[in-house]
Amino acid sequence: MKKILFVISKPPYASKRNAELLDAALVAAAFDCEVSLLFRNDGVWSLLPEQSANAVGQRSIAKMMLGLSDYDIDKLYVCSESLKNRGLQEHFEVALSPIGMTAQQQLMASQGAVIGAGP
Amino acid sequence: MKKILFVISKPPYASKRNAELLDAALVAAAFDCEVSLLFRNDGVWSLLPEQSANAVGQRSIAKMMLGLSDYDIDKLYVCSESLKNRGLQEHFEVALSPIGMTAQQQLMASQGAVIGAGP
Amino acid sequence: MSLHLVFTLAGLEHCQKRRHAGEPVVLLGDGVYGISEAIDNCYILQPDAQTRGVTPSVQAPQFIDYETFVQLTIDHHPSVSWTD
Amino acid sequence: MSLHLVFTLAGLEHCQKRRHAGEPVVLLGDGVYGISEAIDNCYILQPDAQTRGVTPSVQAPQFIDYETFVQLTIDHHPSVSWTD
Amino acid sequence: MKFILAVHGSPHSSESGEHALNFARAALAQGHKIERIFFYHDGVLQALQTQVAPQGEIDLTEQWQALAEQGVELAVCIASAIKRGVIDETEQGRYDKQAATLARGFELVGLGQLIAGIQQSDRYIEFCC
Amino acid sequence: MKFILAVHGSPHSSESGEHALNFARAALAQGHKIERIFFYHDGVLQALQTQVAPQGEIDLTEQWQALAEQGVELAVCIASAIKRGVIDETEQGRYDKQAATLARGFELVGLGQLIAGIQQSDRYIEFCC
Repeated sequence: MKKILFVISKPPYASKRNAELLDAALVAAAFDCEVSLLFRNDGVWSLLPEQSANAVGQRSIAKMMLGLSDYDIDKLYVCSESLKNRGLQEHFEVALSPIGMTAQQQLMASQGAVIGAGP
Repeated sequence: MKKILFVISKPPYASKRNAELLDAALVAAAFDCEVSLLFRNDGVWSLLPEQSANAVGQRSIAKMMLGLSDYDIDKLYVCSESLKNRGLQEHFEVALSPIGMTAQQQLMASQGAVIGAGP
Repeated sequence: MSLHLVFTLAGLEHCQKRRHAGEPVVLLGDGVYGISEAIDNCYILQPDAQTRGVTPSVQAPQFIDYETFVQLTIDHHPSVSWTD
Repeated sequence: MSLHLVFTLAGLEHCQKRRHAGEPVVLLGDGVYGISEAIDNCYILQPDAQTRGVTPSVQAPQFIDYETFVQLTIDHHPSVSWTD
Repeated sequence: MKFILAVHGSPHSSESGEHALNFARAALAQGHKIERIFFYHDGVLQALQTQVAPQGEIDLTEQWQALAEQGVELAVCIASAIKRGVIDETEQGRYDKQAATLARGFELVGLGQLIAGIQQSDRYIEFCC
Repeated sequence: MKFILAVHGSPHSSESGEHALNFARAALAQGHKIERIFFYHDGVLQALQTQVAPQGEIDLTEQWQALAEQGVELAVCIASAIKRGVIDETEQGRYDKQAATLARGFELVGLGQLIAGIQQSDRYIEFCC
């Protein structure tokens, strides 16, 4: 079973990138891959509560996140340092595991593919 | 006479942006505007000597710079701090004036338009 | 007096280095995440903040709509845009 | 052991924070401007360096062509890409 | 007051289109004039006719066209546009391409129109990402 | 060894096309197989037929097509593509657009082809900017 990590490291909305990456994660789960998601750097802004769809009606990333468990995507990680630097709390609407730098290295090194180039 | 400042603040080649901005600067000069150019942040990489056209044959920014004087564009500035941070020297193939932060503030504030959003 | 339009967090950092004290700043797009940095004379575009779930903090800058945004560009000149 | 592909200077900074010591790094695109930072186990894509006028420094990393680049992606796995 | 707006970002990896549209509407509502909106760099992709708005999302192309019908000039930098595949019928013929792709309401112009627009306007506002 | 390459950047504001092309050629020359090149996000703009290469520059579209003629599959994410205006004749008909814009040699595919390609390959390499 192929292990694929999706990295979300940019903020949502300005670009359609994060939403497109989440789409790919859902497809990977449907193809029986072992899917992990890592939020780091400005990608953690995707986790703010109270997001609304934007002016053009683009889907809310927060809402997309809530649907991940329907696809059995439960390996959800967030970089502790990235949260701390931005003054964000470690509790979210979905169950995410905060992890440090070493755990992130190991997570990346154990994958068959890492998708989502970014910071 | 309209004063227009063009800001080059990203590296050349990966994007066509800098070359397109220089094109606009030439046109502004041809339209009798008072044109200034400011290189700052990673835009100063445009000033490295020994650049060659890239693999797809995109024009060398350094070569375009040499043509600026033909259009009477001689208000060429470079951010001293940006050079220093990157270990670059203050001598170039074209005559550029290194200026500090306060001078850059004044330069921007005195313009009719500032073109080239960036860092 | 310049008006600074800040579209990203990296843009905010660069703007702050080169902004004359007192020149107003508008945070828009991903720039609105800079809300918690204590910046004087700072405005934040309300629709962009709302989309992102960015809510006013204690020492919040002023939330503005597009009408006020237009007025700021009239009152201050030139506009300088900052991004990554 | 991961292979890190670094496309920009900001990407290099982020990569360095999360790279396991000893994992190799390839600088390409605007990443080649990172040549002067002393990075262990670092390779630099020669055609991109040449385009930009980036020349070897004293403690230069190894310049490579695409053939070696391909071999690095075979020898190390997975490849992780870093950018702004 | 007369404005010229510049759009530098593409429609799907930037918000520069939305920002410029909303700014233009607000300025017009206040009785100001939008001398021209100039599309430059990847901003020219705003004028690509063949874009299909994702379901549930507002169609930006239609919004631009509505603005054009209010008399706002949508000027697309020809040098930026043709390399990126945004071409009108003249360019289609010149370069022997299979179709024109410039959306109705936009027109291809030279960089001179950016500079002339700045000269004729009181304010230049640039939307980039 | 089998590779799948991903191209995430647009042709004129990134080098991801050049990087992927050169990487693919080098891998093929060494006797490896390129299972697929997958165009995603703004990378789908690499497949826009109407682009006109600036004078003196190499025509990237032709380079891609030469690679396709060597048997490399150029797979364009359909969801990313249609919103950005890269459509084939089927999509042109479905959405009633004035032209198809997908260049010869490329094909529109679902995201499943990215994942299946990764499953069938030994290495996934992503080119982003």
